[in-house]
Amino acid sequence: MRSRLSHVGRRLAGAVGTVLLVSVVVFFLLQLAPGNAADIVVGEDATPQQLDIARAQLGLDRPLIVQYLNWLGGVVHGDFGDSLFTRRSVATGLWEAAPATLSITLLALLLAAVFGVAAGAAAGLGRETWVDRVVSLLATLGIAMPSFWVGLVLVSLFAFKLKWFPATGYAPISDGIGPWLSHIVLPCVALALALSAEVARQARGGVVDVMAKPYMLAARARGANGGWLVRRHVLRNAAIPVVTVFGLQAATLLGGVVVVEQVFAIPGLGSVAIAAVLRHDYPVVQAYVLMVAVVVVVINLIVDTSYGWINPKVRR
Amino acid sequence: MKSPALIQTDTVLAVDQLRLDLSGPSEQLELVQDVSFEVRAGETVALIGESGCGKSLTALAILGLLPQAVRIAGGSVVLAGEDITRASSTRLSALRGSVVGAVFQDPMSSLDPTMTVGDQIAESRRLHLGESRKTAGERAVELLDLVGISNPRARAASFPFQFSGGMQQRALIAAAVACEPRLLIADEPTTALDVTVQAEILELLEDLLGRTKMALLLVTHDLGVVAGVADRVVVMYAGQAAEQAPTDELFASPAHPYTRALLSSVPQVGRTRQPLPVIGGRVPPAGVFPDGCRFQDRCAHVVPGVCTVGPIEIRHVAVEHESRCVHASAQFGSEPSL
Amino acid sequence: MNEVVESPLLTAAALTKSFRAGRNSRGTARRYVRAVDSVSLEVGKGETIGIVGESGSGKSTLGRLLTRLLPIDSGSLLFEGADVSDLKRAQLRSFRRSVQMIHQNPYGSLDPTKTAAHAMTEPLLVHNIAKKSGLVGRAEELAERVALDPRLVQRRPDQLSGGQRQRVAIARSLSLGPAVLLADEPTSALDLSTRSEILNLLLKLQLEEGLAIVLISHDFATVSHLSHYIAVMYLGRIVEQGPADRIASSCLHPYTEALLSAVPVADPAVQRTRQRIVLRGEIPSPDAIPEGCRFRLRCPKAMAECATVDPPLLQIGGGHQVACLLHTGVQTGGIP
Amino acid sequence: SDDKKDGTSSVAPGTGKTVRWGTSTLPTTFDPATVGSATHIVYFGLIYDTLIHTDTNGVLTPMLATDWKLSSDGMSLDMTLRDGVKFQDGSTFDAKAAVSNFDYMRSDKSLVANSLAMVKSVEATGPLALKFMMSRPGGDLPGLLAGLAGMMSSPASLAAGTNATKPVGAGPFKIGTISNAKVTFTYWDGYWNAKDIVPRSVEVSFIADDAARLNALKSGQLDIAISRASQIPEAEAAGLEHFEIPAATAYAVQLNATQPGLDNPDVRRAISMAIDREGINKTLGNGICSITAQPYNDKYWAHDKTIDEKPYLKHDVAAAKALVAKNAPDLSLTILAPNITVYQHLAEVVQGDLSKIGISAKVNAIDYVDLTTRSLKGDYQMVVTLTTPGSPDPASWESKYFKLSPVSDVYLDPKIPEYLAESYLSADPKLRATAIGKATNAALEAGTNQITICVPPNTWLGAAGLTGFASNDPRHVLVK
Amino acid sequence: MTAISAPLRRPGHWIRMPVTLRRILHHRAGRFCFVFLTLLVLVAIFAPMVAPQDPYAQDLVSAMQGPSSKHWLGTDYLGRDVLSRLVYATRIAVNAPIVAVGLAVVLGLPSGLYAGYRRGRVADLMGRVADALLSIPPIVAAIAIVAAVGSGLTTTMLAIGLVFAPRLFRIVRGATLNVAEEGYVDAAESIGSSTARVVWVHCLPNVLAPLLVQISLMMGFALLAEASLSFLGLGVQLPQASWGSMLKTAAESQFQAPFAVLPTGLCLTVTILVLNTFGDVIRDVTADRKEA
Ligand SMILES: Nc1ncnc2c1ncn2[C@@H]1O[C@H](COP(=O)(O)OP(=O)(O)OP(=O)(O)O)[C@@H](O)[C@H]1O
Ligand SMILES: Nc1ncnc2c1ncn2[C@@H]1O[C@H](COP(=O)(O)OP(=O)(O)OP(=O)(O)O)[C@@H](O)[C@H]1O
Ligand SMILES: [Mg+2]
Ligand SMILES: [Mg+2]
Ligand code: NI
Repeated sequence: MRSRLSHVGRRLAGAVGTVLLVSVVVFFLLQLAPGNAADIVVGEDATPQQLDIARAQLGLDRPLIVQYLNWLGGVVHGDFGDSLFTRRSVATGLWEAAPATLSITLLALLLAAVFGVAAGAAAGLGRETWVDRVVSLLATLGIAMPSFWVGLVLVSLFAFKLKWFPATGYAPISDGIGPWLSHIVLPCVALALALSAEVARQARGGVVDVMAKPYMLAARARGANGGWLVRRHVLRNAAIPVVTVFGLQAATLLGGVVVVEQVFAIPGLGSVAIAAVLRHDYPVVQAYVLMVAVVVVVINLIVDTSYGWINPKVRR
Repeated sequence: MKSPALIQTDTVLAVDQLRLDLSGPSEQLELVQDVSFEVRAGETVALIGESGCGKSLTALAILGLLPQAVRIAGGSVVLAGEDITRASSTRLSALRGSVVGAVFQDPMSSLDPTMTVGDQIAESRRLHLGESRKTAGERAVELLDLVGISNPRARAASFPFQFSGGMQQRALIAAAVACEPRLLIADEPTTALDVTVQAEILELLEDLLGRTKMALLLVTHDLGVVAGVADRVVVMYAGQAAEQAPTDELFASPAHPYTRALLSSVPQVGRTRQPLPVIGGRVPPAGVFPDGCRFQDRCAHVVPGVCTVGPIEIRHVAVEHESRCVHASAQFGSEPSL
Repeated sequence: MNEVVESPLLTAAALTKSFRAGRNSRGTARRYVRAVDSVSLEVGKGETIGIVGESGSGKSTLGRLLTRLLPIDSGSLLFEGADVSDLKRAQLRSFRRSVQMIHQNPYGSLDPTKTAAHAMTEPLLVHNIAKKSGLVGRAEELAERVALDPRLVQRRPDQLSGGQRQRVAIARSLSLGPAVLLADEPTSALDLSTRSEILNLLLKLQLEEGLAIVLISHDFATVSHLSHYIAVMYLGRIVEQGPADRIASSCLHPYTEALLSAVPVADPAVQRTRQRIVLRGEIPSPDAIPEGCRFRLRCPKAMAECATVDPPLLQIGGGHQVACLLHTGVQTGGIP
Repeated sequence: SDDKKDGTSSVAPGTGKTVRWGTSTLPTTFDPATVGSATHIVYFGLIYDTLIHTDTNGVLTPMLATDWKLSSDGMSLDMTLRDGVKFQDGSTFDAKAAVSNFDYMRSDKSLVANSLAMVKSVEATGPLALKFMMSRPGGDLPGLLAGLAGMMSSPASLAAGTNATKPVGAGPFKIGTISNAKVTFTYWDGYWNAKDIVPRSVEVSFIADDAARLNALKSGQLDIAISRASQIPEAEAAGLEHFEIPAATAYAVQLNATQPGLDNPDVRRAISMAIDREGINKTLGNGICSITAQPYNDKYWAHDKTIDEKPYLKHDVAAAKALVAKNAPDLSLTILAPNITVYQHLAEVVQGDLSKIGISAKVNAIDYVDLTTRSLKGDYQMVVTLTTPGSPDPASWESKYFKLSPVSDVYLDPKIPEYLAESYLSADPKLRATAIGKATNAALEAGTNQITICVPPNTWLGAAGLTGFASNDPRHVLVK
Repeated sequence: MTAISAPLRRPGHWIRMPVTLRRILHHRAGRFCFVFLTLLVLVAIFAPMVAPQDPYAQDLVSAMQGPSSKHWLGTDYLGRDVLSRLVYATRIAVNAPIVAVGLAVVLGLPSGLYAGYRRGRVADLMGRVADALLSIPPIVAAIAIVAAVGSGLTTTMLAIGLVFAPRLFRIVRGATLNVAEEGYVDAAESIGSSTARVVWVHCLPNVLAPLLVQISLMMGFALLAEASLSFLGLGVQLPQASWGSMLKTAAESQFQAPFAVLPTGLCLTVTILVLNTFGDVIRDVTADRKEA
């Protein structure tokens, strides 16, 4: 038990370290940017004195390291500063945008898990059959299509031709499950496509690998076959590469959502981030990148721990 | 060789003129050919030969678990009176684990890492006897005890990685014999283990065989192991059965030059720092087997025109002793010297 | 007696090496595996020292220490009287020319992207002994020495058989004219018929060139076939050591006895009369070596004292040393 | 127009359906003094009433001020304020409140202080009487007071400094919720001029992507949205309505006349001649972009008809090519454009046109903030963008841009400052237009570096059956 | 066992690459991918000769037209010939991934080899930094970098390369860790080879296979990323066209000109598909070698 706790503790410490590193990277990267936060705040018609005032207000006259530490100090307390543009708290802004993004990514994850695993397992079990070929083709295609294109095709098909779903926007879950779902279905599909394809590929590979393992031979020699074999031996073992893929793809997914949000005009984190990037709203960009990194790190932490659940060897 | 009618009632396994082909996209390779032998109840038969000679494929053929590309191209495999070359795949699954059990070379990777050892041992009882998880689980604990694992109840709930190699192999043996099969096929069960552990496992197998009427088909390349446990030996060379004899007779008077060479090339404790006899040349790989005797390129007694043409038939040397060599004759003991 | 004792080529004294556990073994994190625990060994010119022991007993680690492929934690290693235990990588070059090794796995020990000729002559290139232009000729010479068909030198390893690869590996280690050859399980991955060829080759090389050989194997038969001296390792320690014939005929340590009794003999008559000593229990995990004698938990002859005293390796005459209280009694004092 | 207003008069004030409005930018603050950009005036207008009202053509009418008069020398302005007006927090609008507004507007914190630089003092000369004293003639002041500078907010919120996020004005709508992508405004029933105010609330959604905005309209998530002219065909096909609202903005090429090559007036003229304005209007402008050499459309008060008769709009590739060959062979330029589709397309066309006359150019699409920063620093050769010469006042715009570059002190024509000074003498649009026209003409004569491509109306697309949308302003809109 | 039957090869030094290439060409899909990619490169190099028209010549009057005998694939929003622009855009499709992956290789390969071979504290630190960088989504990182240093194809691709670098680092490190366990690395050390020699002569050729697989996949991803960034307005410099930017504009007007998305979309998708398949083929082909 103690070793397990310390194991988790070590993982956590590692995660915190990673996040700190990200914060350094993010903070100093954006210092490379041309133009100065103060320029942006004061706008077109400002006088030099106004600029100086703005600089002092933003703390830009202090040494970089002090700026970083101040920022980090705030971050630790959940204060990411104020947006240079809206002058609202960055945390509030991101907090408002988070539900939309979370809804889409989580549902996309779910879709990808269900369809990707099912298709991949079917392909792996029926290796070299038509199922395998169809799934492999779709999977490669899914990875090869830019998500914004997929999104636009979905819109023209399901929003305009069939009028099943709205083309844009987001309805919070408080508006009711129906509106919420109908707004996020298309973006989720657009986002999930590439991920399902990746998951399907991994699941297929995992199943094929597992099928070739000596313990499968041993199990079959005991008389196990068909559904019994698949349920008890194949899926469980093939799950490890699939879970890994979820960890690795978490980052890609959170990146992909930026594009999808633009296509579907969803006021999520990605939209906030893009707007902030274009306006050089550094506090927002910093907070966003850091937040996404934290999410990715947490997902990987979860993936790591779920290994234990699947693979008893890591459990202790 | 024998018609089914002649098979003795206590014959558990009769392999007759088995031929296994590799069917590739372009070519057909003959991997195993003309292998015939029997295993009788309570008997231990060893299948020996160098790497790649087809031992494992023969064993897998008996289990109906050949790799996809390999198929039975001829002959029959009669397991407990049933020709499995004609059996359906469901029938085969029903036979595996209940009539025939199997243990493989690498214990670590032969256990499903995500399933407890107990569950894996219980698996065949649940499949074949329809026992509930609980009953089968109880039986698994007993089986673990039987194969000499201390504290079996706790061990049944462990995962394979928590076992040492020897314990893993014990567990696999327990799983293989869970339904009291009539035949146990052990494909190099001790190759991956230390000699001390190998001794334990062999002891365990002998012990199990003593308790039940189970027969054992032991695949190995270790002549020492053969000498210790087998009643009869089948020597394979390049996909064929080269010689077959009771163990003592084989060691005392091998009738095939290959067997002889094999026996003499074993380093022995006590006979130190002397050059060992070697068999020159290499085993011909599948696909380029020469016409005639497959050992001809490496054999000191090759007679051109005799050894090099046509298929060489198995000849009886003595009772239950046969050899695929033109020099082998019924006059026991007159084999040509090396 | 006034004979000049020729100083040994390679002298190891109290070599010790620990690893952080968790990577290879099933230890819990942050524990240490003492893979080699104060091992002393001497290798003389033209001698073969055999090292046997179960898997995980530290044979390979010892081999890697003797060839300085691993840094030594403590203890000393002398080559021709000079201490090489603390030398840095760059200073080891001349030592490397004199002490060479052959690996267990002929499939892994050759770079799959390089030809046999490259493998055999790389040492010459590294040590600036030969020019690039003359390498093919040198490779063919080397091939002759290890009885390898010279036409094979342009092949890559995946086009060679196991025995051929092992010959290439031996040729490579010979190319620098070493004084000591360390062979870590050179035949365990080979078929019976090929194994004899390689053993014969090693024997021939030793007789012709006066090589000293350290032969590591878990196969007692192989080791005793080739060795002048045999050291038996158990959990990182040498528990018995002595001339090969003495160990084979009259070993003293219960572990050696068990090991010997377990070696299968290819003779049914012998096998039937032989009594196998089956050891109790499991090999302890190397990161949790028991107090006292490390063999006591499996030892059929364990006594009460064994639980408290860790027996040192002591001379019992005729160059035979053993670490067992049955034979050395409870004595104090260090290793002689 | 009147008929549309009639259509809505049946609805009681503030009871019409919510108007869902799509935009490509969102205000970053609701404080008119610190917003720093005129593009958000639409939303500000919902909250704040200005002293003076301006229509899309720049015609001034009373709003919170009922009457104003510039002194004959132009150095002071007297203003009478409307009686009975209340701020949204219930406080009364009077001269004192106005003075405190101007104190803030002219302070260091304010970004409109620059444009109010000529105002020396603002005094309450009565409860509802205001007097502006100036340091130079202030003919442009009434116009300024119709913009950000004239937006009156409650003294209490001024004192609290909370206008940025909790604005309190005297307009018809109160601020509701502000989020990243949406701002809501709800009808305030205390508004002094409630007649014709229709929607019960207005929701402004920020959708950056043009296509996504149109998609939102098509699938009914928006009622009305700012759009690109080239999207009109698709919108019409989808049954949407489109509105063209005149605006004091212009597609323009801005040249830095201090750069080698571009310092030659003939080269600048050649560039103007190279631009295929008709082609642009047809493809990108959907035929509704009015082609003129001056940045004002013909309805706008500062528009000078005499300029239209002059040959500044000649499209003559051969002549242009000859001019370039003579004056600046091998000229190669980088065109900066905001990374918004329409400007990028525009820049591409200009690039194509330039290549026809022997000028090789690359387009560098950068974001709007960068572009502004760089252009203010004079760090550019050529910019293709939308200029806003009507804001805050044509004269101040011209005085800023009719220089060789924004960091230069040299005017294109030394007479320009004189003409512009003349435009400050009177508040009369006609007189002012004449003076500004003279400046514009002088710039054009000198080979202007502010080349107008065409003057587009704002294009809005709206749901079918929408009424009451006439002036960039949702307050009269009735959604079906 | 090994391929003992393999005939004696004629003497001469074989390096590994041609063998892999030969195996690829024996593979049906591999042959197709190879031919396709070669063609792509040729088209890129000889774009001026292949393209029927000037890709920049505008003809505002005939904008947004479907295929015709004059414009085989129609015209774009400025009346430019789509086919010619596609042909010219091939240059970017070839260039951009090379720039991106090139940078990733320059950064990731040596560090990965080092960390895999040497381990130790510096290697751990490198691993940590890679982990940190990996937790920033690639697109987000690219956007942030573009925000910092300005847009344009080269910066964008360098940004993508920077984002790929830690991925490549990990792959190389993993492969090197495996290779370093192999006997031949020990053997090379035991003959006294310098670290540099061990790494370059023995480790590098043996991590080449996974590296090539990854490079192939990353090139596909770089194309995809270019398209996504173009969509977000952070792509090529006008009037240049990339497949991504062309697809963006075409997709936006797909209601008026539904045909327009097809040629570009197909070019992009098929190329990415081919790159991915090529990666798979390399993996298969090199895995075969190991098993042999
Ligand atoms: N799945 C397969 N596909 C193709 N060929 C195979 C397959 N399995 C085995 N073979 C070939 O069949 C021959 C016999 O193999 P088999 O595994 O029976 O040998 P073995 O005697 O068990 O050798 P070892 O001692 O190495 O286990 C070999 O030449 C081998 O290459
Ligand atoms: N690099 C390493 N890191 C951690 N532990 C190691 C390492 N190398 C060896 N060990 C551990 O040291 C002990 C001795 O290993 P070593 O390889 O020397 O044994 P061996 O006698 O050669 O065994 P085998 O017969 O299996 O080759 C084992 O417990 C092993 O797990
Ligand atoms: Mg086998
Ligand atoms: Mg070892
Ligand atoms: Ni505990």
